[in-house]
Amino acid sequence: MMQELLQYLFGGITNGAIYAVIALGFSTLYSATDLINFAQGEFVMLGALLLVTLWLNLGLPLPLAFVLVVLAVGLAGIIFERLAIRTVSKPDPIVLVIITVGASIFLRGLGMVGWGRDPLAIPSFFKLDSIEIAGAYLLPQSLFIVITVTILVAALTFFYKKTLTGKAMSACAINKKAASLLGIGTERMTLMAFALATGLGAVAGVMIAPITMATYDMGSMLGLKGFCAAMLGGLGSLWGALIGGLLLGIAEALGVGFVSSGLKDAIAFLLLLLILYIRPTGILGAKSSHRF
Amino acid sequence: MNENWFDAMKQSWKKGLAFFVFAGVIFFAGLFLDNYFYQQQLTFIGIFTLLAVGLNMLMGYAGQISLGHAAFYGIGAYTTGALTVHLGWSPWASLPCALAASGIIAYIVGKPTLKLSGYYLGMGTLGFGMIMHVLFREWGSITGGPNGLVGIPSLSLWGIDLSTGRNYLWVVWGCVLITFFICDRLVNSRVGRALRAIHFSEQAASAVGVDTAKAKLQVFVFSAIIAALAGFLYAHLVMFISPGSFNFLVSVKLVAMVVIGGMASIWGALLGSTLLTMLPEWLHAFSDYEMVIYGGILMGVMIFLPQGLTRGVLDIYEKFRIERKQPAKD
Amino acid sequence: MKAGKMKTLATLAVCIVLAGLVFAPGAFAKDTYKIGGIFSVTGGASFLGAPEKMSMQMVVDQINAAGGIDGHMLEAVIYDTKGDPTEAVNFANKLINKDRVLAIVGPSTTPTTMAVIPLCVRARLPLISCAAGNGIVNPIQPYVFKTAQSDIQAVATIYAYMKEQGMKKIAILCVDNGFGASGAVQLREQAAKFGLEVVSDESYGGKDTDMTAQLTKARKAAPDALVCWGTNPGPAVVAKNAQQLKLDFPLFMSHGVASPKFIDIAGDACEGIMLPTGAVLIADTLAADYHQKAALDKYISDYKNAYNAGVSGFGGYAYDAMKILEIALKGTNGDKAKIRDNIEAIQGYIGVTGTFNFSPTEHNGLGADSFLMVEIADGTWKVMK
Amino acid sequence: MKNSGSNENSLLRIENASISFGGVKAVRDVSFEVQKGAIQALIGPNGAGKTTLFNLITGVFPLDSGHIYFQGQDAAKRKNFQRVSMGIARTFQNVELFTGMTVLENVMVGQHVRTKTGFLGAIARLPKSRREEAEIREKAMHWLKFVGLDHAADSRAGDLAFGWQRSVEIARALASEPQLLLLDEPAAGLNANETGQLGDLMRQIRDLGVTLLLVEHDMSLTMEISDRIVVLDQGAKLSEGAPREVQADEKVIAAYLGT
Repeated sequence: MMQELLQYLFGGITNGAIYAVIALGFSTLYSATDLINFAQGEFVMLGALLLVTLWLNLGLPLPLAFVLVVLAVGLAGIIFERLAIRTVSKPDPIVLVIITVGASIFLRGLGMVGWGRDPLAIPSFFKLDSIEIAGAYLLPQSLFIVITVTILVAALTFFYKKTLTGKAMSACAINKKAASLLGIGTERMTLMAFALATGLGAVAGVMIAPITMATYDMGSMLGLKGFCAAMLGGLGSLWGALIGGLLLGIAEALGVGFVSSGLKDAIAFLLLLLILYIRPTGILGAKSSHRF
Repeated sequence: MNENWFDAMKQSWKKGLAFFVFAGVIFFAGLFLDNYFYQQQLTFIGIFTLLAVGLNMLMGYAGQISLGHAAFYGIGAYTTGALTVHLGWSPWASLPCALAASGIIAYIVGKPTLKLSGYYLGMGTLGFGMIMHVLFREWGSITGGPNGLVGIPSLSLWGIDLSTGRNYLWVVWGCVLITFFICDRLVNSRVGRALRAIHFSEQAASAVGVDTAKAKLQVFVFSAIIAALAGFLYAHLVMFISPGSFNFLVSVKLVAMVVIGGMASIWGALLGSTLLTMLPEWLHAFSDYEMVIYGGILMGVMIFLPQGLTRGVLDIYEKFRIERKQPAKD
Repeated sequence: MKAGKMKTLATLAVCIVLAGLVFAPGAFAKDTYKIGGIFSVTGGASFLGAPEKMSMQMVVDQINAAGGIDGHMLEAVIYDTKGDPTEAVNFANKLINKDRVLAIVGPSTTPTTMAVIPLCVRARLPLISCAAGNGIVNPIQPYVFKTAQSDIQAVATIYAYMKEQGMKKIAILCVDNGFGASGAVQLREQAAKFGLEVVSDESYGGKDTDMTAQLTKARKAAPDALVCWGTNPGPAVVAKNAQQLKLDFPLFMSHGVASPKFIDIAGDACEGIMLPTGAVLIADTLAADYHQKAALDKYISDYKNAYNAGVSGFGGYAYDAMKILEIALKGTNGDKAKIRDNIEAIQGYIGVTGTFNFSPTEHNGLGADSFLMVEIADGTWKVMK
Repeated sequence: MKNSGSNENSLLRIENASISFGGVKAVRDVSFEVQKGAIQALIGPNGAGKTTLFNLITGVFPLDSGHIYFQGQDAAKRKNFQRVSMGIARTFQNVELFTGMTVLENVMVGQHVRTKTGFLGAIARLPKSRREEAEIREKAMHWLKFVGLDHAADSRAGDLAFGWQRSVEIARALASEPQLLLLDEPAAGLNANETGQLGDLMRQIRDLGVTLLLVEHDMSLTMEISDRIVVLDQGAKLSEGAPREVQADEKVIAAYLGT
């Protein structure tokens, strides 16, 4: 029994870490711009597919490929913001939702044209066997993801709290008008937030690719689950993204283990609805009134 | 005051004429279209128009987004499917059940969900749609599971077989016409004005005494019932249903129909559903680039014509007219 | 008043545009046999639809190059359903009533096939589906055929092997789409016949990234073997997870992963996995006197010449369907009822998927030779026993 | 519970109203009365809690503690839209019109609580609802005429000049046939000429028997038009009385100069 429970937990952590790293992208963008990008999952997909090209097809060393992928996807995010978000003449939530949904279809199409329809395998970064703890097994790659996400969260927290640019970005989120009066270029900040969020998406894509494999349509479900995780932890909260992701992953694994595997996908969305109804600010989110 | 009354009369007369012409076009289209393909194509457009008009009441008029509307479409289809296949009911007996099931579920779900706004409402409705989709797939004993439900009977009434291309076209478009008529009356009434008021400022609407929660819930239930009607018509047309017809992508397609055609415009919903139902056929030539183009169109319309095609084109026309008039005035 | 005028104008404009859209002209040529194809070329089942489309096109080109059938050139009209039943219905309808095809090959998946069956039955138009679901030809519909092996045979092949090995308890893990669902039904129904007991019955989502929870649950039931029923990439994840968990019972998969792609993405995790497959996968290892050898070699080399790509069993479904149509079209002069009768009369046709013997009571026509058990060893397929 | 009023003439009575947001007390123990038929003003420096008090009276926020009585009834128990039917109407500091609807439609929505046609009634459009619809239109035109905007009835509300938008908002509020009209900085953004017209309009409204409570920064207008003034500072009541008394109150002067 213990062994099973532990194995469910480990499975949950693997998925949860994936959700967490995607949730991080959502939260970063939201905390700076109050915007939700429904195409976030597709940037994850771009990251994974670009890694295939750079690392496996062109044979670049992994760290270099990693950096190039993140830069390239960040650039794609900047282009996306410039062409599709800033040009919007009527920035209603409805309009922005549809634009980002449109972008997700667009990017999925590009992914299919560019990389084909078949899933592409990516070898694990570590040639290590799975780690055994009390009869349960954990993949080194999952551990790697959890650690990386934690470091990312810490680094981003530092960035927002301690650096001038970071502070300016969070100021923008709180009050655009006031920020621009203080001489903070809100447009530049939005652009940066997009680059950061999509770059984080790419990081997610690169790290999870060995576990999930890379396909053009991998992003949509991952994006939605990542969003559920972000909501669960508190949209806009960085540590919340981590906790929400792990929680969601573990809840799904336990659901499969003890209830029914067929209802697994419903778990994430049931949790999403519950959190929206009961505590829309999430577990770690600040109690704020203006957003509702 | 008198003049106003006169204007109102004139306008309603014009509207009546528009409906009349529209009904005539459909009648003759059914009469002269001999090819079953065109008939069924038109029928599909009609079904999607129903869905778009219903969703438009919610999105275009009341300003509440729903990214899970395919769920209600599915509830309508699966209710009538299950009742006719498993229990052997007549479709006409299952129709009220399908509409009621969708309305009741919309009421239960809408009550907490419609308290949300903006992205959160979008996500809440999306979550609901996902959960329903899982249910359609997993509740195999009722829904037939992932492989779908076979053996749904076709429609007939008083011995007339309604399943011929022409008859079904008339049935579906008759429903569309009635729905148009109802929606038009709603929009131009005390209730409709309150809904539009919520769209522009929920705060001000409640400050003039509109029970915004109730109004939103009412229109949500209303659009869910129309979606269920569309689902009913779909199920008895295709005589087979499976979860794939009611998933997230379909919800997105419905939203796209509303916004591309034009929000807050009944005729816009017609245009949007026609365009998007025909789109796969035109994009067929682009094969692999279809998705890219589809996504691009969605983004482009929203960026440049956030009011949709009908409104957007009208606005441009109006601007052009005003600009032309301006110098003459000076 | 102004608003009213605008509205009338808008209405008029909308009507004109709509009329234009609906009545867009369609061209048709005389004296060619048009054959329709409906495949899931994009979307979740594109691994089926894409090779099917290419295989069908290839056969049509070959027939035309050889002068057509009875002097009639063939024309393939192929549409992409994206796996959506509504679009499948739309396109089937278009093929029947606008393109006026003589027969339809496809669709690729069971739900899309089920959706178009009523249309073809009504139009009395032969449909040769490439989907696996047994419900397509059971009950028999006069105009509906299929070339893909059915789950019944696939499951029976696996179970026969298991019985031979003396296995008693099995765990099943199926993907939650049409393919998995009909597989699951067969796995449950046939178990008793082979003296097997299903001790764990789980499912997974097509895009799931970690199946350790399901596998852990299965392990708890201590089965003699696990059968996973799905199509890429899910089974590859299952294989990887099984390796990670160091499961001590053998893994069986369905013919849904019978393509080199599976070995490609599952890597060394797929060593030792056993599955039923059509002979196409192991054509190069077959003896020269194997009855399918010639047909297989021709398909593989033709495909390589045409597309410079390897074949999968899935493309073979459309290849066989087209070849069967080629036989059935002869001497019919485009009479659909005759085509249908001709298909029912086909006996002993050796195709890529297996040997087809059609009859009025058998519309799949495949015999036991359509499946062989193979094991993956050293990154390639090995025929068992 | 206290009796409905020490004074027969009291329309609105606020007792010890308090609310805080995130630990900050925005309104502290404020009590005052508004007499029927009066024009009363609520003044105070920025952040004094005037708009918050408006939001409490109209039910945008629930009270943390205290009571609000309107015509002797406990208003605090009602939801915001229900208070409109009790007879409380308001305008907003930043003008909240239904921008995409016509001016006439805006005012028509104003009559929401005084009309009945429901969902089914609107669809059936029986003679009763037809009659009601005609009445709504007629009354809306009447109120537009009252504020002098009948000529703009068919324009889109969002296209109007700011001063006119304010008038539309007042007409919309009047259309709900209120006993008490709350005006939140009605003169903000208006020029001297328009401010003068606004003063006249307010007197006309009072003459219709509608009681007015306004928040206003334009002191000359406030002093000229108000019968009584309540001064708030940092969420608490500082002073209350006739304009002259308030002007002479040293606490008030200190509060204004101090900030």
